[in-house]
Amino acid sequence: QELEGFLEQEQAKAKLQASVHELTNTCWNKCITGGISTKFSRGEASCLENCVDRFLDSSLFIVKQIEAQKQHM
Amino acid sequence: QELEGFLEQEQAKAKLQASVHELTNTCWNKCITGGISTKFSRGEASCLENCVDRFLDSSLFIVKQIEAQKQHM
Amino acid sequence: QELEGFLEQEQAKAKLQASVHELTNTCWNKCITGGISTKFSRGEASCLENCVDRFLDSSLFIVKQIEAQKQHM
Amino acid sequence: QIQQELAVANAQQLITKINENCFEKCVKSPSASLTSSEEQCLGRCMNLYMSAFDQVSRSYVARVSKERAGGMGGGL
Amino acid sequence: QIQQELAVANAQQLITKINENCFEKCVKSPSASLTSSEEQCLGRCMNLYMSAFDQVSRSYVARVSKERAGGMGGGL
Amino acid sequence: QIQQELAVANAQQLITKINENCFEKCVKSPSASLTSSEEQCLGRCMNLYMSAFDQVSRSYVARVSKERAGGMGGGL
Repeated sequence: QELEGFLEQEQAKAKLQASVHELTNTCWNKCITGGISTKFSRGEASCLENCVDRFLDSSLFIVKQIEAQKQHM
Repeated sequence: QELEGFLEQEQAKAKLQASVHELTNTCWNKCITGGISTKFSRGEASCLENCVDRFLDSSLFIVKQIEAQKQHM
Repeated sequence: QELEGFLEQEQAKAKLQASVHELTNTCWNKCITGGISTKFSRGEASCLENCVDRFLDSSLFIVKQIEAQKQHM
Repeated sequence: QIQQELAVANAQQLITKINENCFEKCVKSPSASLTSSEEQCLGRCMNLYMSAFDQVSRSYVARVSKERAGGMGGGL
Repeated sequence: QIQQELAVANAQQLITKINENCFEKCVKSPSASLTSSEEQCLGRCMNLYMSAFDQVSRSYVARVSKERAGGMGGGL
Repeated sequence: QIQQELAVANAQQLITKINENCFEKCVKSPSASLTSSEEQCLGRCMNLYMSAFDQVSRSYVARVSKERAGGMGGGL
């Protein structure tokens, strides 16, 4: 049973890692639209800082909208 | 055996659902190229209406061309 | 055991095929940026010829950089 | 129970796709919070994506039925 | 039999990729039917995609062999 | 051992993503060999991608913890 718990934890970790890779790709494409310099421009840095939270906000907003629409049906 | 039939059917349904998600994504990217308004423009609506059928026509056309080329070899 | 070797070989073949499909897609998008003519332009043909090798060079370059950075830490 | 799981998976996949495509369209440069115009855009975009999904489902099911009925002799 | 399945899967995957990429290039705005110029474009595009596929296969196999022969000491 | 496999898979996935995105950005038109300016661009791009990856990891882990703590009542 300890093994089971361990395996579940590792699976959760693998899923989290996959999400981070995908989010990094999404946010890179959204925020780094110009050339590659030695460091991020101010706009790029701020975009990257906010990207994950706004992406998740957007997802929660959509879920809430759908739930609100369901109740009005 | 009834169970088997049921499972096969559910699997077919899952595959169909996956195709619909992928086609929606393809047709959204092909047809909705501008900003987001309250409803589709006339051009967007007509593009979406025809998109699935032309995508499948295109696939069939390619298969026929390949078969025709094989016979000429 | 012969069967095992055979299966491993087939698995390796499947993996190679998947890589070729993905690389073709990557190189098509990188090299064929204009319209579709009856044959490749000179630039497109040369881009396609070099695309796989530069993609793999790029991958090796990145791995080497990472290893170099690790040693300096 | 499998049917329910399928329906849930379908709804989750739809929400994932809506978010991917509507975040792309509506949140051009993520800032400290979602602005009200970004939220309005997300609301409209969600409705449009769902109606695109409905249109595609209808077209696809109609086409698959037609092909199965043997009207064209082609295989999808 | 596995070999045959692999070959079939490979051909299907190639057709899927051709259609994805050539539909993108040749059918700019789907209308009531494929126009003849769209079909001509699809035909040309299909041939070009196949030759790109051949080129990539050759380059990739050559490179993998070369790396295996140990010429560079790098691992792909 | 599973943990180590996960770490290796994670590193490989990161390298794959760096190469995809940085090849796209830095090697505009593949020629007979990587030019030195392409290599410089790849080096810079790799560092930037890694720092984007770190930023995203931190933001994501912080957000997931916050949501779990129940601050918002929403489910991700």
